[in-house]
Amino acid sequence: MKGEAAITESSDFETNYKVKLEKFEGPLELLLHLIKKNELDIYDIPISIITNQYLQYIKLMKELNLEIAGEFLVMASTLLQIKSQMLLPTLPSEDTVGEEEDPRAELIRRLLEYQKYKDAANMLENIDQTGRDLFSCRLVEPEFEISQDVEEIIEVELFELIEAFRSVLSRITKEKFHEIKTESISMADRINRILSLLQEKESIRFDEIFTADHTREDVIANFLAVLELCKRKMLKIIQWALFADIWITAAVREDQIDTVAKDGISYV
Amino acid sequence: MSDIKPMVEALIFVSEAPLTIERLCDILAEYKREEIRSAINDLKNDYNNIERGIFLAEIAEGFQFRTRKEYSEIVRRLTKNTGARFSKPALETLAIIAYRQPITRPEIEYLRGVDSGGVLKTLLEKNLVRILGKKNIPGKPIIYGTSRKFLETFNLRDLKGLPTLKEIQELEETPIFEKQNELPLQNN
Amino acid sequence: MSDIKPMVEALIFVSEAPLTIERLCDILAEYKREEIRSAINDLKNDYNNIERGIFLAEIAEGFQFRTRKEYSEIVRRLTKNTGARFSKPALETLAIIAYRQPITRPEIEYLRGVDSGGVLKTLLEKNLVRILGKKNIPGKPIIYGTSRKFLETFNLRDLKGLPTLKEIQELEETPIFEKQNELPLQNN
Repeated sequence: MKGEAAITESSDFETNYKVKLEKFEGPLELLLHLIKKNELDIYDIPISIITNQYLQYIKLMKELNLEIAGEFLVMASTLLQIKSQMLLPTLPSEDTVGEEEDPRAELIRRLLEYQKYKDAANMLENIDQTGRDLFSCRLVEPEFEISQDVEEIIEVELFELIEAFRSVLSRITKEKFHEIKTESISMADRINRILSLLQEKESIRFDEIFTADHTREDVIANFLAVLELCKRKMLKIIQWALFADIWITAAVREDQIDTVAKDGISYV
Repeated sequence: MSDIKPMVEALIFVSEAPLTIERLCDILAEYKREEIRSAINDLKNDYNNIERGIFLAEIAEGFQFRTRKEYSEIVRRLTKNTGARFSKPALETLAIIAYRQPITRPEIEYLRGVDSGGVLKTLLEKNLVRILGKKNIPGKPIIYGTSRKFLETFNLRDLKGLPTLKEIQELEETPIFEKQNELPLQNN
Repeated sequence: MSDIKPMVEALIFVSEAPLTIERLCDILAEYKREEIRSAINDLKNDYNNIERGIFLAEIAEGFQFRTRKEYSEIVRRLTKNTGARFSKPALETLAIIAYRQPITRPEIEYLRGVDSGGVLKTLLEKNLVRILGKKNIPGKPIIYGTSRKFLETFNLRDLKGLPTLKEIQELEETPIFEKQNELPLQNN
């Protein structure tokens, strides 16, 4: 086969790809199809027959210039691997006690499991769906304005939260904003905690920050959080005398925060 | 006879989400739980009549009115809904999440045998699937589950309302697949 | 008696806007206008009862079900403490604080490009956001972070449980197709 078989015109690609999707969702579906078509015993798959048919199908797809998803190719090599394993004589080995597992076992389990979900998907398709079979009957009373003074139940999903953040990011230019990293989120936990400690007490002894730490990583992360807070000018580190305890205080005292907080969110 | 029945009726009609007994008890604090229960039962009976276009359904552990199935074709003329709503990959992924939740994306892909990122994203956008949190294993993958909207869409009282995989297989008459235990997912 | 009454009932319930006779005649083309008219009158009479929570109202030359005035106070109790959806600005601001905390108001506004004082105030009032301290720079801006209530709302143990941008972006990425000529295609 020529290497350029994979490259088709983009419009062709679209339609061809769809043809393929309608046929087989993935390698597991293709294998189940081949097993059923040939009335094979799924618990004792004749691996060379199924491998040959599978590869023929892929070859056909290539000849038709259809894009083949990576998973189909991974499965092809899995099949070939199983096939070669079955050809090997099973030598009694010192390491493996008891029976060695049939090389096909995992594939068979996956096929059986996949069949279950295919059936379950079919069931979902057939049960009554709202908006297709049954329709909801809700009365909208526009004259009721939502009151502000009552405790509200907040209904929002995590996914909506991150999508909101993504939409903000998509609006701003790259240089305005640098990529958020996982570390900065876990750092946020530490920073959040240290600042809460400082709201409870005016100052805390340096080592008090580490009392809840169990691992080296925790200690390091907390230490980095302290440094980060210093850098951001959110706290001060004080040592009254050489070798004395180190104390940490908020860069700006809490009572000042409170007076400001009272009149909302102004800075002065 | 108290006036609780019409109150419950009005409340269920106005509520956006299926209204639970708990919620009804909160709102109608001056009534007893049993009174509210029996009002719901009365309403259910009132509507449970072929001469009615709608009925009181128990969905997502709450109550909501739905049009009767007999009139779905007529209602579709109004809503211009063509019928088919979910693609095969979407249904397959939903089924896997419904039956195996909490589940991670690699686990879904192991079961389906194909990349499922795109489908998962669509299901999240449609609110049928939700992020439950992260799994406490190396890499901390996101775990997914079905949402209340899933129950509302498939008119289910709760997840137990789904037939078991075994029951489905009996219906589908695929006896060769009968005695497989759940596939363990740790090994991928 | 024909089954036109339940059809009309279902249609009026499902319609978002008041349903006009003309529209009903279009949809139920196999029925005569008089039949539809009389079905509506029958329905009106059925619902015209104090024991019902709703009634069939004629609004804007169409028909729509409405809750009865007698129960408007009760219905208001429901709408009062219903889970109000987040407004887009509120969700956006909350997301920025969650992902970029500790953060100051000017920083939030820089990212959003609009004044965010009002939204921030609401989020503080709802206890989703809290003041973490002040920054020791000119102006001493207040720094904000998320609260315990925020974690509870999203069912998170800590902030690490937040899905990362990378994880969501990965859902959209289509897998890279392996080079096809690397496939061992010969039927060995």
